Amino acid sequence: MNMKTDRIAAGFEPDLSVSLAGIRLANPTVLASGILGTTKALLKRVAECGAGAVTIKSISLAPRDGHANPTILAFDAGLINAVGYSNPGVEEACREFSGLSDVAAPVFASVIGTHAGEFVEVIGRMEPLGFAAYELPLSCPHTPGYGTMGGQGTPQATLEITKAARSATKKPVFVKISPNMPAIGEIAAAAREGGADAITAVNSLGPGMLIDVETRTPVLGFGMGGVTGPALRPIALRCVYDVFKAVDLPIIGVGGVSTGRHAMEMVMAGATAVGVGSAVHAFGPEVFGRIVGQMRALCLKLGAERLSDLIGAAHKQQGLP
Amino acid sequence: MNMKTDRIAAGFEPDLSVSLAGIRLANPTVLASGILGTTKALLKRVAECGAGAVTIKSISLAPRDGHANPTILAFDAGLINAVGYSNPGVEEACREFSGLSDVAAPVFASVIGTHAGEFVEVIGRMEPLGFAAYELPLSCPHTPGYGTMGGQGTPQATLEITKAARSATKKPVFVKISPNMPAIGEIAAAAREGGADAITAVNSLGPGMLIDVETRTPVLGFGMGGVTGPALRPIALRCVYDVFKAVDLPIIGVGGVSTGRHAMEMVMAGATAVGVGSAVHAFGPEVFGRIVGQMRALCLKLGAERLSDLIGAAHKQQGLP
Amino acid sequence: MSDMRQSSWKSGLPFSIRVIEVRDESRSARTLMFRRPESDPDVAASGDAPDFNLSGFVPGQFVMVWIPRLDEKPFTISYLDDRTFGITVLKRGPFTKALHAMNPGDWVGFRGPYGRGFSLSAGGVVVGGGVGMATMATLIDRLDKPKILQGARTADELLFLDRFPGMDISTDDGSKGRRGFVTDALAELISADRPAMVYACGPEPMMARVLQMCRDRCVPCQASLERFMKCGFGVCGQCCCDGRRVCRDGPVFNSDELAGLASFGRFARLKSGSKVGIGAYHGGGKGE
Amino acid sequence: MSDMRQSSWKSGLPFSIRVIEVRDESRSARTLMFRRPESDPDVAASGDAPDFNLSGFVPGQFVMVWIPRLDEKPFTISYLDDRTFGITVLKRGPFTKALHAMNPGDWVGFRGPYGRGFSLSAGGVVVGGGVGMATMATLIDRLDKPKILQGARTADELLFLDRFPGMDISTDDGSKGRRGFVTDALAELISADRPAMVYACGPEPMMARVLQMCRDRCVPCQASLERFMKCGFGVCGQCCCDGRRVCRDGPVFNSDELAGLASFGRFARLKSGSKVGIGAYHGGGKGE
Ligand SMILES: Cc1cc2nc3c(=O)[nH]c(=O)nc-3n(C[C@H](O)[C@H](O)[C@H](O)COP(=O)(O)OP(=O)(O)OC[C@H]3O[C@@H](n4cnc5c(N)ncnc54)[C@H](O)[C@@H]3O)c2cc1C
Ligand SMILES: Cc1cc2nc3c(=O)[nH]c(=O)nc-3n(C[C@H](O)[C@H](O)[C@H](O)COP(=O)(O)OP(=O)(O)OC[C@H]3O[C@@H](n4cnc5c(N)ncnc54)[C@H](O)[C@@H]3O)c2cc1C
Ligand SMILES: Cc1cc2nc3c(=O)[nH]c(=O)nc-3n(C[C@H](O)[C@H](O)[C@H](O)COP(=O)(O)O)c2cc1C
Ligand SMILES: Cc1cc2nc3c(=O)[nH]c(=O)nc-3n(C[C@H](O)[C@H](O)[C@H](O)COP(=O)(O)O)c2cc1C
Ligand code: FES
Ligand code: FES
Repeated sequence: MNMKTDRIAAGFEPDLSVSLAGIRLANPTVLASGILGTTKALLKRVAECGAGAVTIKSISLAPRDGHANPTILAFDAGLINAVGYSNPGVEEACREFSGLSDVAAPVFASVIGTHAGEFVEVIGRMEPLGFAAYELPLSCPHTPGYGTMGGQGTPQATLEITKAARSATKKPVFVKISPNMPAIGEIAAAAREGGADAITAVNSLGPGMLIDVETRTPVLGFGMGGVTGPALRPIALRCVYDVFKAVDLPIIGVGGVSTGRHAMEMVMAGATAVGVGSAVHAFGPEVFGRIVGQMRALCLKLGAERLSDLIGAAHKQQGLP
Repeated sequence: MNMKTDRIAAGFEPDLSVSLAGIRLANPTVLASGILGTTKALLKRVAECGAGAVTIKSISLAPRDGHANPTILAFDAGLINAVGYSNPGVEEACREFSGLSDVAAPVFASVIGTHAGEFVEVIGRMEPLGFAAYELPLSCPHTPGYGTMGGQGTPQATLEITKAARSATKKPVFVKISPNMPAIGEIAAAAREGGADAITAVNSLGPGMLIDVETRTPVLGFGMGGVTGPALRPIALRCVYDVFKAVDLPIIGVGGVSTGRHAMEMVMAGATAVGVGSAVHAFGPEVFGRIVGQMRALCLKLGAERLSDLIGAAHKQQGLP
Repeated sequence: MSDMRQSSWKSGLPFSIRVIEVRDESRSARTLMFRRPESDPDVAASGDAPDFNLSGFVPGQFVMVWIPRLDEKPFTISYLDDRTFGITVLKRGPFTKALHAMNPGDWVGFRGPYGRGFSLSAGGVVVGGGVGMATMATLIDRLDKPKILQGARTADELLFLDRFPGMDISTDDGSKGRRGFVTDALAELISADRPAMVYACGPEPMMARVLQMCRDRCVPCQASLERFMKCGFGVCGQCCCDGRRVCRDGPVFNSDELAGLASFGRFARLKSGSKVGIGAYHGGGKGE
Repeated sequence: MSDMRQSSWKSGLPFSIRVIEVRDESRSARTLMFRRPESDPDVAASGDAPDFNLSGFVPGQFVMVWIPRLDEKPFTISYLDDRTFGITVLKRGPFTKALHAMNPGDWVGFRGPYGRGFSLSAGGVVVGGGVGMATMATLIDRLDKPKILQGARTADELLFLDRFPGMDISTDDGSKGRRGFVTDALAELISADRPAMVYACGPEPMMARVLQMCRDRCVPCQASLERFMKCGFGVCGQCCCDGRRVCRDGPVFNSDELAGLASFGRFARLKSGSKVGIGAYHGGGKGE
């Protein structure tokens, strides 16, 4: 080992860019769906803060009010949310997200539906817009009719919905999976078989619950909700590690990332890109630039000229499961 | 609502005792298995610190070295461990845990095996000792041959092992289940069918993983391990809530409890007793007395003369799942 | 290794507190008073250290108010002393009706405070319209005898007449004070004597006029916006006014910031996120 | 509401640091030197704030030393200045062999420091046996010219002869200093002049004799114990000596505490938790 790599003042500028299913990202950070992704103005701001790509909040065919408040709460180890997919529906979304070239990074559309046909219809309506890819979250743990509460987290449903979405567009399709399914590799394999171009791992954990003791009442309006942020991080890393072993698709690793070191762990577990959501609570939209700066410093420390050389690096160790 | 209950200086001493499958606990706190439960001297100390009951570290037929270090690490939202069930085996355990009447609280034995016959044999060897009950953790997520890695977390295996253990003793049998199975109610029902007297919910979450970036290596010796502590708390609460709905057995709620308020949430979700493990990291063995004192104060605040009246209180709200 | 600075992660769960007093403030507004948990000996005795803590409260910040099994909405702290605090609620829809129905002993949940409040400077003028006066109350408490202009539709909707004697009052119908809009009173004041700062809270069309007026005459101004909120701490994007999160970047914005917001005074978002005209959003509401 | 005081939860993940220097200390002991992350500009530049931080280190505390893909074991900090620290390792089994094979540039992971160290008082005597001297080194650095007794089997196993000149040396074979056990030297010293405190670290049978001697003559004493460790922070129960957790309640215990430990000097636990005689545990090891 060379002592020179110990010094950050090394003589190279690490290349943080990655190619995700054919889409070039200047750096691997991606704004996760459901965080700040309600308007084009917010996407622009997040891109200007340094995100490599941004994802809109999930859009359904018809407008949805979502669950009653409280919908999102911070507890000591993360966030817990049951937003219930509130969104203005695809028609208004098409107005809101027109002219996406204003946004300084690729924009991913997140599309939801209660059955395959709805996914197809929403994607069809969005096709004229400038989205770089479609993400299908088949894994929300707290919205009846959708995700795991809609039976979409099984290998069969994943295959069927992915196939349908695949047939509706030539753009890349990402399938977002749940950390709650023990056989996560099977679900990733089903998505691959259905024609997915990448796996987004993972959606929120649980559901979980917190109770107000004085009123004996669960604190979320819906009673329970998905857990994200620091609490999710080790689980998400293991999921990314498992998916990397199970399928040869690029992975967007999401869950608890709030520093460059966390993002680097994701990359070494197998992620090509790294989603960031709850960390906006602790660090604001500026978290993206902060993470990117820290990843650059870590590349220098490790003597890595291209971040992409580190994807899956943790798998190159012997004797581990 | 009566303003008088607003004052803690109320004129009664709340009764914190509970009856768990016929065993009287002076208060609902229980030392969780795998924490400080290696020697009788430690059990004594924890009981003197105020625990209502204590559980020994899980014992197998033959001695086990467990996984290589690091086996237990603290991260920012909890602990992650892959101890791998190191234990001196049942023969030495019978020496260590003789004369249990020295311990000022009921002692639960935690018993593991790779198949039903092993559980029966270990229980058989332990029968002459003074254990108040047997706990079967069919849910460890990081030890090949055991728990979920040994296929013990399915309804069928749970039924089979519980039945076998049931036939080996007249003492109460607790079945400890995993937070990682979506259909947790089915597993609790299988345990009930097999003759379990209580459900311990839950064991550790995941497995999860953390990676050392400099050496590109997972930090645990085993590569991955179960997540406990604050990160687990909302998931554990929801599991207890679900099990309370699914079966009419008493529940030992375990996961992330470190204060009286957390313990009270568990009780309101449906727990009769409340396990405490990782909180020993933050607060030492003294955490038991601290939790009990805070529960007493909360009972006064809520005007509850008997803690047991609050078991499952959060289920009495309309319109929640 | 975790290089996340733990101090950056803030737990913010609701803490339930009993109503200790109910006060009628006007025909349609009522104040609910509570004991501050930081100074409540019962809270300390139970070993609790609630996330809800008003010790760093800055006027203009808000709290999320939770009625279990109903809903949770943002409100201003309108009363604050060492031992107690209060919120002043205008009866508008189902949630505020439920708050008006509360009695001493009932539980209400609180989290926060959230957002960026007013930045205080000497010699300002305070302009409150309708229940917007609730937001101005703790600000007035901290300013050194500011000039106060209050506007309302009629006399019996005016707030804090006894609490802040000597306010300059305008009513639409002239039932008390001058007849007309509070903005007319402000126009007069500004042309007579350029104030160092104008602080405003009220219906958004009113605040839009205040902003216009202040910018025309180069008077600095700060105004507190109202948008539908979910998280309250800047992650969900529900409350945004263009690229600004009202809950975290605001709710108080200064003249320059407001001038850059195309939606200010024009559009807001409903619960689903649908963008509607500001009039449709308020349903004629907010104290008008 | 979360009333868990977040400050009580401490993250403690290993942080990997490169070896910067290797020093032979004796025939069988070698020191590895590292840069302290708190004062490493490269660590600061990458925005890291490692959990591993020696700024509050107290002599007697230990760190967990990790060799990726091999194992992790407890070691004392034997060198500490503003920029660097070191561990001094006696070659015993596979893990210490691997540490001896390290070269500058190799990575070693650290977490900690853990445990309760020595409580310092004036006018003490330091007694080190074998690699137990490594534990005493930072203590000696902080005490004001303490009397130091070092014992070893032979001359070429003695540590820090240049670093701490004027030590009172004993060797079993008389190859340097007095011939005999370091406990003989202590016995002599205690009967001549009762010391205010005796600090000891070495093979447990030696420490048991030190304790006996000190108690007989009413001299207060503190000794640092060694047990097999897993968590290092007091949850797993692996390291316990009766009801005490060596990793958290110790590793340093005072006379009264030691006298209450029936297992002290007699029993320890292997990796599985099996209880064995202290001789079998050390396999004749620990610098004897
Ligand atoms: C920062 C901030 C501070 C506030 N402070 C106060 C205060 O001190 N006193 C007070 O009475 N009100 C205050 N409000 C408004 C309050 O949050 C409620 O929105 C309002 O009282 C609606 O009452 P309702 O739900 O009973 O009526 P609804 O029938 O639900 O609504 C009445 C009207 O208010 C609008 N509205 C509904 N929900 C919200 C919401 N969450 N945020 C904004 N507008 C909404 C609707 O579009 C509707 O037109 C504040 C709002 C914000 C954003
Ligand atoms: C608080 C503390 C501080 C220590 N400081 C130092 C130090 O500064 N320098 C140093 O050389 N050693 C120190 N040790 C001992 C060190 O942790 C290793 O145990 C020892 O070096 C064993 O080396 P090995 O694994 O190569 O040999 P092994 O072949 O594994 O073991 C050799 C002998 O050591 C015993 N042993 C093995 N593992 C441990 C363990 N984790 N803890 C205790 N004993 C064990 C075995 O029973 C065996 O008899 C310390 C131990 C403790 C508890
Ligand atoms: C408030 C909130 C809303 C979310 N909404 C969505 C959503 O609409 N669609 C979706 O696919 N994921 C949604 N998620 C999940 C996130 O995209 C992400 O997978 C998860 O939060 C884990 O990442 P994090 O730990 O960085 O937050 C939401 C998460 C949060 C916290
Ligand atoms: C270090 C450690 C070791 C554990 N060992 C066992 C064990 O041997 N048997 C078992 O049933 N559970 C074991 N557990 C799980 C705990 O009993 C408990 O279910 C879990 O930690 C959740 O509770 P907590 O969040 O309070 O720690 C272990 C947990 C930890 C942290
Ligand atoms: S209410 Fe969520 S971002 Fe403002
Ligand atoms: S090593 Fe785990 S308790 Fe001491």
